[in-house]
Amino acid sequence: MEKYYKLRSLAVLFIAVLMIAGLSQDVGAAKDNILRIAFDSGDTKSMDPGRSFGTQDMALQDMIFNGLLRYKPGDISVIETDLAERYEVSGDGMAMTFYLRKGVMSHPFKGYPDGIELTTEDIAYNIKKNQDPKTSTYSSTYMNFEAEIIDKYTIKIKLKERMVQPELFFTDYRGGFVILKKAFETIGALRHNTSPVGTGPFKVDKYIPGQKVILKAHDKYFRGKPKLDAVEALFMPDINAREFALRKGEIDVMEGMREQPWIEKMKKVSIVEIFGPGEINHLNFNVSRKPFDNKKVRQALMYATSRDELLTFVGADAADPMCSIIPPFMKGGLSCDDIAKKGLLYKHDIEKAKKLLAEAGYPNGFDVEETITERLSYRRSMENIQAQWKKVGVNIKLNVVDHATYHTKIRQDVNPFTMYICMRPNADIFLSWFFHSDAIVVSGKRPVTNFSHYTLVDDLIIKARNETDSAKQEEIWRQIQTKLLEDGINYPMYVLKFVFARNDRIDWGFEQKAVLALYTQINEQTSLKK
Amino acid sequence: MKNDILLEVRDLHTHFYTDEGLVKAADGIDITIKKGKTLGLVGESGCGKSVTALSIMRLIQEPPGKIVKGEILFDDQNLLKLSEAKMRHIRGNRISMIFQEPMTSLNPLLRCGNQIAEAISLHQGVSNRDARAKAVEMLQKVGIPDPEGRAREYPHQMSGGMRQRVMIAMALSCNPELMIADEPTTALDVSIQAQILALMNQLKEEFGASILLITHDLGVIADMAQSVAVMYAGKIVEYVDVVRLFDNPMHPYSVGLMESIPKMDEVVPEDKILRTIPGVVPSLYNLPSGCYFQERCNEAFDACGKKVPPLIEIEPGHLLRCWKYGQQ
Amino acid sequence: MIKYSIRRILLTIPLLLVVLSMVFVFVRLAPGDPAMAMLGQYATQEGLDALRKQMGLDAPMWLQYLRFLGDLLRGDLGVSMLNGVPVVDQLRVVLPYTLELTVSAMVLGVLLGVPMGVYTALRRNRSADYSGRVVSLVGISIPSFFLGILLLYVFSVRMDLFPVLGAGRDGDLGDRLYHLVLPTLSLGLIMTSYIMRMTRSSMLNVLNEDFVRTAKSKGLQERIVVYKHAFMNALIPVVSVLGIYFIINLGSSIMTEIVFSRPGLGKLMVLAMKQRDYVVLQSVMVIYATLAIFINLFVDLIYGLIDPRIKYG
Amino acid sequence: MLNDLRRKQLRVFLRNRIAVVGFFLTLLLILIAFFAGYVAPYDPNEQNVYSRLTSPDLKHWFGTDSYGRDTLSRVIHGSRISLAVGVCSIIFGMVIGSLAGMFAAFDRGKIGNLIMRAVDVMMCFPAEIFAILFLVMIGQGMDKLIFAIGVVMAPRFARLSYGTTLSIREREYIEAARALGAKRPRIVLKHIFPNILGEILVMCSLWTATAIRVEANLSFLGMGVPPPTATWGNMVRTGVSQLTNAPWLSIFPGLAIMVAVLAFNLIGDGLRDVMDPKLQQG
Repeated sequence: MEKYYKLRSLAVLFIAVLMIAGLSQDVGAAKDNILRIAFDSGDTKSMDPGRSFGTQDMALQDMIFNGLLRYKPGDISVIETDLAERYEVSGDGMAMTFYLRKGVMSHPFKGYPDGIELTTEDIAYNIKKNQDPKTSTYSSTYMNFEAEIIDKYTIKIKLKERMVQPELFFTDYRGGFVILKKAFETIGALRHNTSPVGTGPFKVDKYIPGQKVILKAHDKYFRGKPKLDAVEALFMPDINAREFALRKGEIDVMEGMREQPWIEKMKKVSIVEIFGPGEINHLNFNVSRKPFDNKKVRQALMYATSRDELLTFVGADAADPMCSIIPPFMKGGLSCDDIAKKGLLYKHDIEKAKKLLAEAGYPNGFDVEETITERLSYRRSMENIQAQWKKVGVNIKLNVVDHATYHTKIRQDVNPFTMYICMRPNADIFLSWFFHSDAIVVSGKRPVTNFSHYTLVDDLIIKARNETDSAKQEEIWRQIQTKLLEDGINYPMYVLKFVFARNDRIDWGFEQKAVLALYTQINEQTSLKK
Repeated sequence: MKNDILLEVRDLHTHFYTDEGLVKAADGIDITIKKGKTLGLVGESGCGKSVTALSIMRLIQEPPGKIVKGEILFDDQNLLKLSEAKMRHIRGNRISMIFQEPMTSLNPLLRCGNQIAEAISLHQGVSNRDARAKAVEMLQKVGIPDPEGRAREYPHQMSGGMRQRVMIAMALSCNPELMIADEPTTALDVSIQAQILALMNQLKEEFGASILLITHDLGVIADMAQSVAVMYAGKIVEYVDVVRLFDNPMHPYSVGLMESIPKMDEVVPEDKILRTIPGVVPSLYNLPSGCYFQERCNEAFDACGKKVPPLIEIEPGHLLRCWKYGQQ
Repeated sequence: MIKYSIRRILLTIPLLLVVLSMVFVFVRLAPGDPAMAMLGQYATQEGLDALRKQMGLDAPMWLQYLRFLGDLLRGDLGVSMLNGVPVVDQLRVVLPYTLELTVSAMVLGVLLGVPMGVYTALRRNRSADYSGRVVSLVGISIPSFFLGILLLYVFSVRMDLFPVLGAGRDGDLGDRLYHLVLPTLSLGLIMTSYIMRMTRSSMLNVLNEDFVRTAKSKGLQERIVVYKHAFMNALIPVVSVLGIYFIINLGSSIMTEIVFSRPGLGKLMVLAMKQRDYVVLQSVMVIYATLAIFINLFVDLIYGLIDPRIKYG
Repeated sequence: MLNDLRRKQLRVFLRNRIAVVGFFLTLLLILIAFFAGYVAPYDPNEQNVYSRLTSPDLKHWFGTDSYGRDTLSRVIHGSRISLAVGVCSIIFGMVIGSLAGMFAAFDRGKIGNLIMRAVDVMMCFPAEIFAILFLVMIGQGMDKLIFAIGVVMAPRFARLSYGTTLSIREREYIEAARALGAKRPRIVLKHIFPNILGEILVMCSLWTATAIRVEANLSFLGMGVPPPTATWGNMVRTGVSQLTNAPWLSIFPGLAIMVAVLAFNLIGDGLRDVMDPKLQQG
């Protein structure tokens, strides 16, 4: 019986300890000079610029690395120099010369407590690394470059084939981020994934897998010492946890939900930042697959889709309508008004859709199986389309897979139509990756993302790429888009903007208008109010 | 005369309230146990013997059981009126009990010595060490070899006979005036049975205790008891000393019981098989009106179906519940 | 006892081996391409092939299996397919969180469940017993994530009493405990229900045992009968199922870690599952199974210690 | 005699008020699931942009989700998945598990031993982990979920039937049947199976509760039946993100899971009381 009383008192003690532990804590994080940002992701895949594609990866790289050039912080419409002091493009557009800034020091690393100076040798090494499929995800693009070191601070980069805006591949974006040869070789590729060495305003201090990366200010940053002491990047794939954490002041800024109700809710308790340019959500019909080989079926489904309804779902704040694959703010883009003038708007019209289906031999519609990712931005829209098409008798059976599997599957050509959300730097890349026959998934010469198996604009794409007169070039790009819509190949729905919520302590140091890589940038100007 | 009576049970009614209905397990029991003597309580399984024993100990589980009526006079005090604390002082101290199942009646987690010592230190107020010494002494008394070593063993390390000896040692450890033995040998091998019974007899003499011996085995009664109460369906049907019962059983049920014992000194003819009592014990949920035994009784007549016969003394010291003898 | 222990310990070895093989086979048979998961939407065919080779995915299955076992023997669980972090390092970080959560939930379950089970058994068929039975039935019926969400909603969102995020600062015990309260409650209350039910029925069984009657016939006080004789015996079956309960607890902790956004094995596993990180996935599964096996071993050894029938068997 | 026993058991069951509540609850759930199409006020997948995230009112008793779908209708249709997966996987698990267990108990040779060792191994994993292991391998979907959970539950049935069969095996009438030259399958089906059926049925209802919970857990982790099919676990999972402004999205399906699991547990408890006379006596 003694034992029993002992047990009971132990239980009471246990609860008491928990309670006291609970009450003695002050809620919320300490008000230190550390910015805490939470990403919609379970972890970073890699902080190596050659090996990344998640938003969280690029947001981290943006703090750690620099490019030769950069998009002006918070504004992609302006390209300015970064590591390069200045640069020249040759008259024929087939070579670029970069002149490096002198005295750019890297983060300290093993054996080099003061870091090392960046030279053109590093730039050349970067290009080589980016060309190797073993070390880079972007090898097919960088294959086109060849580096020639002139001196320690001057490097000439030649193109093998003509390219539209080749300098874009040397900006602070993906493969454009510069790593240091010596550091990469010293610490090894593997460790470089999680403790990379760059020249940016922040250096990786500690990486805790599945939890966070702690970045400390890089005192010798060439633009000056950052105002923040450190940045903690937390991986919190659960929107709820992020939201709670923000409300309780445990974090300062979080990746939000790209949806109107959430935005409105959060506007009441925090500052919501919505910025572009965003990603284009579009459907690509697979013309090699029955019944989508029938133009009337494709057009019918375009009529059956209400862009307005899709937009209402996402919400006015988070999305803008898109009527053509190249957005109007990009060279060669078309606005909805332009499309309307051409009469290619495919304005929602169920009767017309039914009529077209009947003409095509499907008066009662048909059933179709479709694979979709579980990622909400895709799934939400796909489920809405599922509900819309049901009204014309087209039943979509959805197989939901995780996002990585989705990318595998769509490249195996499983889908009769494919939803894709992305941004590309220019019209040439958009068009050639999605509609050039070389890029056809599985069977193409260099398979990329031509899910529609469309082959009829190859000539036009090449013609535009080789056109040196930029007005004529844009005209050809517009011509391609018109043809795509006429043939009912691609149905652009909307541009999905980026949503972050934050507290009022943050002063970014610049205005976040449009960021290409889809995250709130944090740099040396960023500070926290006390 | 009165002074030699140790325990007197008067009109004891113990009922069980079950899902199936009311069960009158003890339905007006009257028994008397004299000092230093052994009373045998016989009857088929389920006739209420154990309930009577447990009622005396006041160990009936409540609910569903309840002692609804009666008196149990032990040393001139009515046990049913005692407080629980006072009753505890009697249990294990002045009245102790030995159970049927030696395999399960000992706590498997405690050493045998401790289980005996527990009662000793409780009732005799001695130190733990003395209690343990006494326990070893008791183990020796019940004929356990190496009592020191055995005291440190756990029940599962002992045989059934050994365990029953431990139970007896436990029961006798506080010099009780009354020992209730509920089928103490049923679960044991025949050879061990005899040893245990002999032991009980010997110790009874030594300690001067009385025994209430519950059994369905008339052979055991013949060896141990001075008087016998025959029980049937919750009632005593015959109460008499052992000699008279064996020589001249009067109640048809007792007669039946007697005839079902194989007699060693008689040669059973080939064509004559052992006699049994026909029929089954009536369900206690659904007793017949009148004499409970009537359905199995080959001497039953009209009166038996009408009223339960009373227990009457048909000759000095011989009580009987049967219309055949006690007809008014 | 020693013989029993050795036998019991030796038995776990083939068990572990089979578990390991099973995990390996299952994970290898899974669809989805880790190389694709790693390279993402810009992957090229050459890139994929090169990466597969680098990760050893092009080797025949049996070779991969031998490598897997060999590495395990050397305590090398490989590196994450996604970011090259050694899995051992990742596990070292998350394992303590999962352990502190599951163990504290178990402790809470025992400390609350056992006394409540005894109490309701002693008050059989009275109102305390009935309400205890209903509450514990609800307890074993409520999914851990739902209980977690309710606790989170009430105590963190509405009442603002507890934090919502993570597991607290390293090295700050108070903070760690503070973050542990709600997750422990959401797992521990479920464990309490299980243990309480088991204790109650075990206690009821024991109270009907002959030796309890024997103890009463000795004139022992009710409390001593209940706690010294009945309770200790009733505890044995309870202890013997603690291993099974711990496995249930371990399974539920996955959801709890997700709800409370706590680092831990479960969170790591779900992430690895989504990213097709086979190395991490198989390691986490191996750890879960190993944990379960060792907890069972531990429970069995304890069981042997308290039950003399095994100790001196 | 047997009939008497059954009638007595039925009486005991009916006297157990908690169990009767469970029985009617289950019956209600099954009816709702069966007639979901008639009971549900709306089409569970019909979206309505203009009534999104409305809180519970007379039109939508359980509110609507961020697609404007009626939560009540989705909860009602979700019962189909939960019950179907729970019941089917248990039937599947019971059949393969008890057969394997009975066989192992009867065989006691190498194969039987192997089966029981395999059972030990499978019992090492938490149910969710083991199911995930399977789902990772075979992919997602309702049929696969039933298969995975069935396999997860099978070892329990195997252990149960192994134990019971072993104890029955030695009884006289089996010996007698064997002496009469009955073949093994016949013995198993004719003599052993009917004898262990009672115990198996009790555990069936308790383990259906477990299976429903496991299904909900898997759904919650995103490994269940894929959307837009409404499943309770899925609904909680997506609803959690709106916990602060639309708690009904996660609370109602969560409650539904709890009630369903509870109902089966109640029945199982009641049945166990009926089967175990020791516990119900007194």
